Amino acid sequence: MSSEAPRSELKNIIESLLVVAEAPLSLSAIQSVFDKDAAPRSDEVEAAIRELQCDYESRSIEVKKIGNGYRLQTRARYAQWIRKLLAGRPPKLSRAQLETLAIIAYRQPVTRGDIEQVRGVAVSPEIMQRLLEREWVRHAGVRDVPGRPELFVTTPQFLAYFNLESLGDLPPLMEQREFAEVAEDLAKDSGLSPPVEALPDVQASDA
Amino acid sequence: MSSEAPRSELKNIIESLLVVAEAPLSLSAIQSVFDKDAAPRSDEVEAAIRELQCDYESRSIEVKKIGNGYRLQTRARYAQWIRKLLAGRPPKLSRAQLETLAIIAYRQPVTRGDIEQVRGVAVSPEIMQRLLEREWVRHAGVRDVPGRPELFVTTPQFLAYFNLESLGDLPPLMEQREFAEVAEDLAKDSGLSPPVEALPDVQASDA
Amino acid sequence: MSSTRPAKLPASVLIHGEALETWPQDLFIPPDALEVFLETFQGPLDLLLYLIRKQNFDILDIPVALIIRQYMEYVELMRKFRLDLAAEYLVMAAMLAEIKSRMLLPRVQPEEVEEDDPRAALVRRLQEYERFRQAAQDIDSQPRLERELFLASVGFQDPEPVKIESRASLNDLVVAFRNVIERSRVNRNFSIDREGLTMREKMAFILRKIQNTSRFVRFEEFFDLRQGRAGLVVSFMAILELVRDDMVVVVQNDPFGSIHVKRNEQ
Repeated sequence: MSSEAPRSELKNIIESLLVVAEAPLSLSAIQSVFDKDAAPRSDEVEAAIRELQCDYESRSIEVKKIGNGYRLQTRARYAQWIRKLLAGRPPKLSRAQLETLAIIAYRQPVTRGDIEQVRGVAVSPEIMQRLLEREWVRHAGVRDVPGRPELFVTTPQFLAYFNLESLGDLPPLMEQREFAEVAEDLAKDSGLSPPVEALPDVQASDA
Repeated sequence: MSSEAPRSELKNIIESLLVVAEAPLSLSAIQSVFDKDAAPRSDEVEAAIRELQCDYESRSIEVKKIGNGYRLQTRARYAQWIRKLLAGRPPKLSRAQLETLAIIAYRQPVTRGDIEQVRGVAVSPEIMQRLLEREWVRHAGVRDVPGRPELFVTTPQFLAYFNLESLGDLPPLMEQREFAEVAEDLAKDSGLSPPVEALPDVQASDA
Repeated sequence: MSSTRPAKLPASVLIHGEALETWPQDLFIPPDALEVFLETFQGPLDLLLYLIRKQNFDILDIPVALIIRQYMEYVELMRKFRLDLAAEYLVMAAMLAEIKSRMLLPRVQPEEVEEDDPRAALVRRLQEYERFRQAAQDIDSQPRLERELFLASVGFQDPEPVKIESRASLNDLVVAFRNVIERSRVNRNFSIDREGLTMREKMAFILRKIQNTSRFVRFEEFFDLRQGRAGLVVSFMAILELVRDDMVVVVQNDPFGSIHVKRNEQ
């Protein structure tokens, strides 16, 4: 945001972040979406959040501080109607939950770090918590590297829910085709002279 | 809602439903969360939604009508900050996917053969697979000709993803000039040498 | 190789039309443009449209002989490199050749021109394709979810929470995984650090990963998606190198089964 942008614009930007965020947003998470020289100070962000809070005074939503993060939530008195809406159709897993579950399913065992590496964003504890509570995912020891990060795998309940006999029944994604594609790129630009004979094997395993 | 509840309360209830719903909510879905004798009429619901729309005028979110439902979404100008928060680039569609989708959207119901006829190339199973997976396209019976080829149509999820209220909101197709119109030009031209003056681009007629 | 500049992967340089603008008008195609070419054109109609538009001809008035000559040169090139891909292009070439020969026959009566003009059918198809090609671009340029627009949602605060079991389908899972993989791939195309991709480093990385265990390690674990498509191949080849040097053992118990790697204990 350019520094001349009006205060209401900062408020709106923060609002737009809060309505798409999957987990509470810290001040620094909010600041991080701005270019370095345009980032608001944390007291400015706090002031804008207070203003939002006021704007929502007469509305059905409110800003809630959880730990050092902020999230938007519906006010308790609207729960009766929302419950009826949700009763008809239970909510889908959120995008973040789905992606996390998918990575665990296809890549298990994985650490939280592995997941973050693929997704490119931090995996919030809430997301893992939901999947653990749902009993689709469980801990499976630690990886034997410094820090001994915990490993996650899917459960028999996961297989049962998705109607899979085994993990081998997960739909294939034809990822391996990539190797063939890449081989060409590499041969062209790396001077590595790839063992061309070795590649057809990989391709052959692309079902 | 008790019938004495003020109008602003109806507005708030609707807002609370919209912020938790994961798909566009129809008027009847909104009405269904009320007790039978307290349910607002559909014109009351519509009026409340219009008021909400006004309230959001200067905010980062807006009400959008998709099919016969309503949803809340962020305004396009906040995408730059939101994308930074969510990390990663937005999913990109290949030209093959987009062209296939366009043919289905404008010409539905169509068979795979129809699509191939227009594009001049085979439709790879992968492309159809992706469109079916995203649920933008679905099977819709077969055409009653020899071979009984399967028909494809677009779905409500297609409208939702591409931010369309209805298929009528699709960008207009380029006009098709009749070959006969220019038959005279053709007759004049030997056809074996380029015309001295290039004719105006047909694309220019696409408003 | 560590000094090599990041390769311009076709996927990242491909903005239809633009990447090709630099090609000389006389149809000389630099060999490395071939891949760009194959990925750029959606088929013979697309290629024809490109040739016509590039020279500012009207679809309805194509200088057929010139276009045919240009088209055939492209097709020849494709045949040289990827014969299998050329089939649809060859059908079109045959059609063009026929049009050309019919054009050389004596002219018909002007009033019958539509039926008899050999270009009519081709022109109709080109026009039809162009309409949808344009529509695809128009659709792509409009704001859509996940790119310009995002669903607004907030948490549901329930003072007496009932347990609501969220749902998901296998299809949701597949789409989510594809998206996430694709996203990480796109990111990589913009930030590949070639320094990290040398074969020696990869081999060292793999050895480190297996040296402290006598167990098998899943093949997939050696691939770091952040390093891009080229990174995947370097990893793959590094494993092949290690196998050749008898440093590691690779096991796959059944065809298409998962592959495991272990250090060679001998």
